[in-house]
Amino acid sequence: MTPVATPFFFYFLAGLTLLSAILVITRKNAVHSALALILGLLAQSGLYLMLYAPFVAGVQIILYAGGIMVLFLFVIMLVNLERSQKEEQFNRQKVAGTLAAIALGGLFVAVFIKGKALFPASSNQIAEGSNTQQVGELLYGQYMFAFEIASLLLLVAIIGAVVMAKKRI
Amino acid sequence: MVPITTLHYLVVAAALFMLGVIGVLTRRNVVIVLMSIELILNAVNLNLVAFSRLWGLHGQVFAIFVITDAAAEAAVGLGILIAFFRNKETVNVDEVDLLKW
Amino acid sequence: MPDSTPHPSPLELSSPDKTFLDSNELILNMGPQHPATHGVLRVILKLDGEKVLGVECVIGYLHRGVEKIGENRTYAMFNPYVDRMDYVAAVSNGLGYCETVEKLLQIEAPPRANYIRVILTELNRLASHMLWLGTHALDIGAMTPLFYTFRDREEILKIFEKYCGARLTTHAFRIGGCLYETYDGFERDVKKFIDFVPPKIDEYEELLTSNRIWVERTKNVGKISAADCKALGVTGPVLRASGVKWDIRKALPYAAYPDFDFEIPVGANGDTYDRYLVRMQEMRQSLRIIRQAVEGLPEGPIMAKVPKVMKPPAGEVYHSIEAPKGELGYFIVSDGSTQPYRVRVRPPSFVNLQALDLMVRGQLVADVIAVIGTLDIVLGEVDR
Amino acid sequence: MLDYVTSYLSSNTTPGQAGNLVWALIYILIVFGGVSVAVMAMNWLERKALAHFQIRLGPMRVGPHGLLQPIADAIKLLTKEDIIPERADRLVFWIAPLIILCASFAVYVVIPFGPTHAITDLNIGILFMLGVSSLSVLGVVMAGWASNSHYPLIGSLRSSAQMISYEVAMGLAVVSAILMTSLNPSGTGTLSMIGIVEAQQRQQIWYLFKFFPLGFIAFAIFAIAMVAETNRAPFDLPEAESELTAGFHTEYSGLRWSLFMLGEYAAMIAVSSIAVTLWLGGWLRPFPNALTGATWDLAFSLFPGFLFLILAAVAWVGVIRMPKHPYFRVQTLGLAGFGVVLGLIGLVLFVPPVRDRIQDIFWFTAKVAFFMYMYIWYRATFPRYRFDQLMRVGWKVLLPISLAVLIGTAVAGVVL
Repeated sequence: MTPVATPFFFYFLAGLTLLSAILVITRKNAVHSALALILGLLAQSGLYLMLYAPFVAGVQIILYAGGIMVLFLFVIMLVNLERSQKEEQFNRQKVAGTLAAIALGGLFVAVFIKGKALFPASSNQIAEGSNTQQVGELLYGQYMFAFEIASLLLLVAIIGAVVMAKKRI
Repeated sequence: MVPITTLHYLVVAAALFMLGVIGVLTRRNVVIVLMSIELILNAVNLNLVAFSRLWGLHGQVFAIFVITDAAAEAAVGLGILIAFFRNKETVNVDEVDLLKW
Repeated sequence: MPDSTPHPSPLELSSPDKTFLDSNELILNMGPQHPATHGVLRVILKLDGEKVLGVECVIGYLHRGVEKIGENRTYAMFNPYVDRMDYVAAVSNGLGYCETVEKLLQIEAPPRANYIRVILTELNRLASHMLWLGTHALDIGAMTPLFYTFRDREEILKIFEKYCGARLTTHAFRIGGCLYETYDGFERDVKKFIDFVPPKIDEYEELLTSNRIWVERTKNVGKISAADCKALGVTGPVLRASGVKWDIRKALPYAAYPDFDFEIPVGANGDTYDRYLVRMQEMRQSLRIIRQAVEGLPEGPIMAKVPKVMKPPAGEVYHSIEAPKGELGYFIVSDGSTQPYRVRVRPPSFVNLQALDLMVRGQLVADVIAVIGTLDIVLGEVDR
Repeated sequence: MLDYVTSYLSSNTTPGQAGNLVWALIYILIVFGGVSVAVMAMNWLERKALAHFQIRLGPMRVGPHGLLQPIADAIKLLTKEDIIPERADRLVFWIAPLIILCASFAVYVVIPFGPTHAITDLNIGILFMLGVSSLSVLGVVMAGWASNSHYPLIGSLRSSAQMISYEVAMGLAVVSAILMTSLNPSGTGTLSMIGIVEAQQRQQIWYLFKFFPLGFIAFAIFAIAMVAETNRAPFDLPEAESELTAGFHTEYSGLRWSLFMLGEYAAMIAVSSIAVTLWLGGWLRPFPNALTGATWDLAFSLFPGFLFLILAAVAWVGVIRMPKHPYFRVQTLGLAGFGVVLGLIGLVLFVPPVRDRIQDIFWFTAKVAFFMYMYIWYRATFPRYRFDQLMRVGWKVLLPISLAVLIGTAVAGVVL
């Protein structure tokens, strides 16, 4: 498949991602934040598709947007947020925090510009068709151990979450 | 129009990371702080996937691991949040100033 | 009888409605406009997630002051009013009232009248149980039985209409007997009906009795023990499903019931499934009674000698019959005038509804619906 | 222009894959329109079939045999007052039905109605579809939350818990079907929807019958889970009318409510299409290897046309049986017109080029229609599960079985 209108889609999706990220950190209502985050995640999975990583894009939608965000929405529904909406939304070190983060961002960009040579501008294209297969081979071959550890991590997380969230065990 | 290179993606990821950090540092609501952490993780993922276009699929595999971790983190984080909310009736981070209650 | 009346701890419904998490309690207001409360019952549920901590029934939305009306009408004039209480079993209500007044006047309805009364009352029991089955199944989510039962109930209503001109609030009986002689072909219609219904009842049972989802939804749901039933005064199929063989038709026979041979179906566990089975059995037993009655329908007058102006001697009387929903009792105090001094109705639905709280504690929200359905309440009777 | 059209018609790939935006756009419009019409037809069929299950007639007044009832309903819903509860979160309340609708319709991007009749053929097709259909949970949660009322809240909590739990079993069942696609000499499976059907064609077996009980069990699990996933009876707890009035869309009315319904029915058709693609051979005609040869091919390719002619005949019998009364004239004429349209479609379907292009779509649609009928049948027959029972069935019955089937399929694939 030949890419269509790549720059347009890139700027569109990247813009959407960043816009939704800004919405996430500025909205008063946590549900609106979550909504914006979902939008951002979907836009980002579009970016993954443009990077010829369809499997990651699929996992992003199914796990992030369909799984984790539902969890977030659930918790937001459970905790009473009426009151916290009326409170001050930002903490005391907000100015310092913002400045520090912007400085960090500046640092990143500086590094990118300095080290431009490190990233070849033209990319070698990976065949899209067998992407899933290759990822699978890596996952169950080279990264087998890490994969098992990850599953263990999830198990621990499940138990931890249940222990903490349950009233009586 | 300039062709889209890896650098473009990196800049987007950096901006996303920055926004995430701002969220973590400035917001009081724990839920939104957790969501900002998701933003940070996503920025990392974007980096990884962008690089995987240059240096093989390892980046994508790593991105999948990051998503797994994000799921675990969200589950535990929200579990803590619920336990905390049950005891203190607040969702503000700056009121989490006790090690035990 | 055990004297330990179950006293569930009172609900503190005034507690502020917080979120799910901080108080673990949610107060849900079900009704008075709710599809599953069979009319205008309002049930306030106190929930812990999906678990029911307790319920409180708010009744009276359909209160029409039937008992008070009774004090301002003559004995004969009050008769049609009782039909409006349990409007799905109007014939039974009328029978109870007529028999009570007859007891007060010390007159006896002639045998033919008694037989007609039994036939119509049992037909009415069938109609009531069919309506119950349809709505109960609908509450639990099975849509189809409702239409089947309504189709068959229609046949009963047709017989009523042919007999007395009304379908629902029949006013079929008069004090001292029946006003109307059976119409031509009454026996044929009834016989045709009792041949027509058993396969239909099999059809309902086929849809439900061994349906796994139905069994899971009803087994061990809304359990009530025999002792609790007795303590709360619960009667009817609910009591019998708990294993108590108490049926006023057998225990304190009235009308022509001593002449007939029938059984009282009882359950063992007192859960919703048993109540379902008991009612299904009762439908078959009713058919048995109707068959015997219509085959042995005696000739003779249908009306006893009743004074034109009824002035019963001063005194009081209590008489109860087995209505489809349980013991339906009338307590009438006479001061010797043409109007009762006091009429008190003991409606089975009202008494049975008390058991709701006990039956649903610790169960899930969906079970409340099932239990309200299985209690077979009619709000017209609860509120009167 | 004509060259352009013919070149596409003879192409052997989907418009999305060919990178042909115009054709993809046309396909999207066709699919969107087709699905909307299918939803309306399904609405009519459900009411009609359910009514006949329940010894009723169903809609009879609007158009002959109520054929125009869905249109009348649509007009009614569109013109109804749109009520937003005062303390509802307007933005979320507004956006929730759209999310559900988009999620259900986006699934159709990858559904192959025929070897070339799909908008596109993503190579992560099935993953995409699982992901996108899981997004509708978000809409449910948000609808319940935004209504700011107890019944919708409980309904949406139930619904999302249900959808998430059944997704697990559903996903595992899907994986076991995907595993079967890798049973070829090169050992590479595929996630593409078209690839899955082609694998069934190559292996000359519907996956329903592959490794006999295994494929069937996986299919059964999917068939159960998809009913739960779409919140239909007997798993319709979120919308349990007798308990929660209408679940998460209690507070919705008019157009927004109809969007929920549209989304629900579209999702039903979508998951049925997935089941058909994965287990029932997608667009393949029945008995592709038992009844082979040009004669059988011809016979099966004539089937769609005959079916439409039979339907037309049914309509005409209806016309003849209509009461001859001026009052029924419009109805009679309408039914006759409908019969004529059906008959014409049937005749067009006999034309060889059309026949060849259309029969894939026909078989696919026929199989989906079978599932749709099953949905109605379930609804007429079963009572409703209780929430804990539903969860138990999902986690303690379906999940272990689907895991066992997955392992069994893997073992069978290696051994056999």
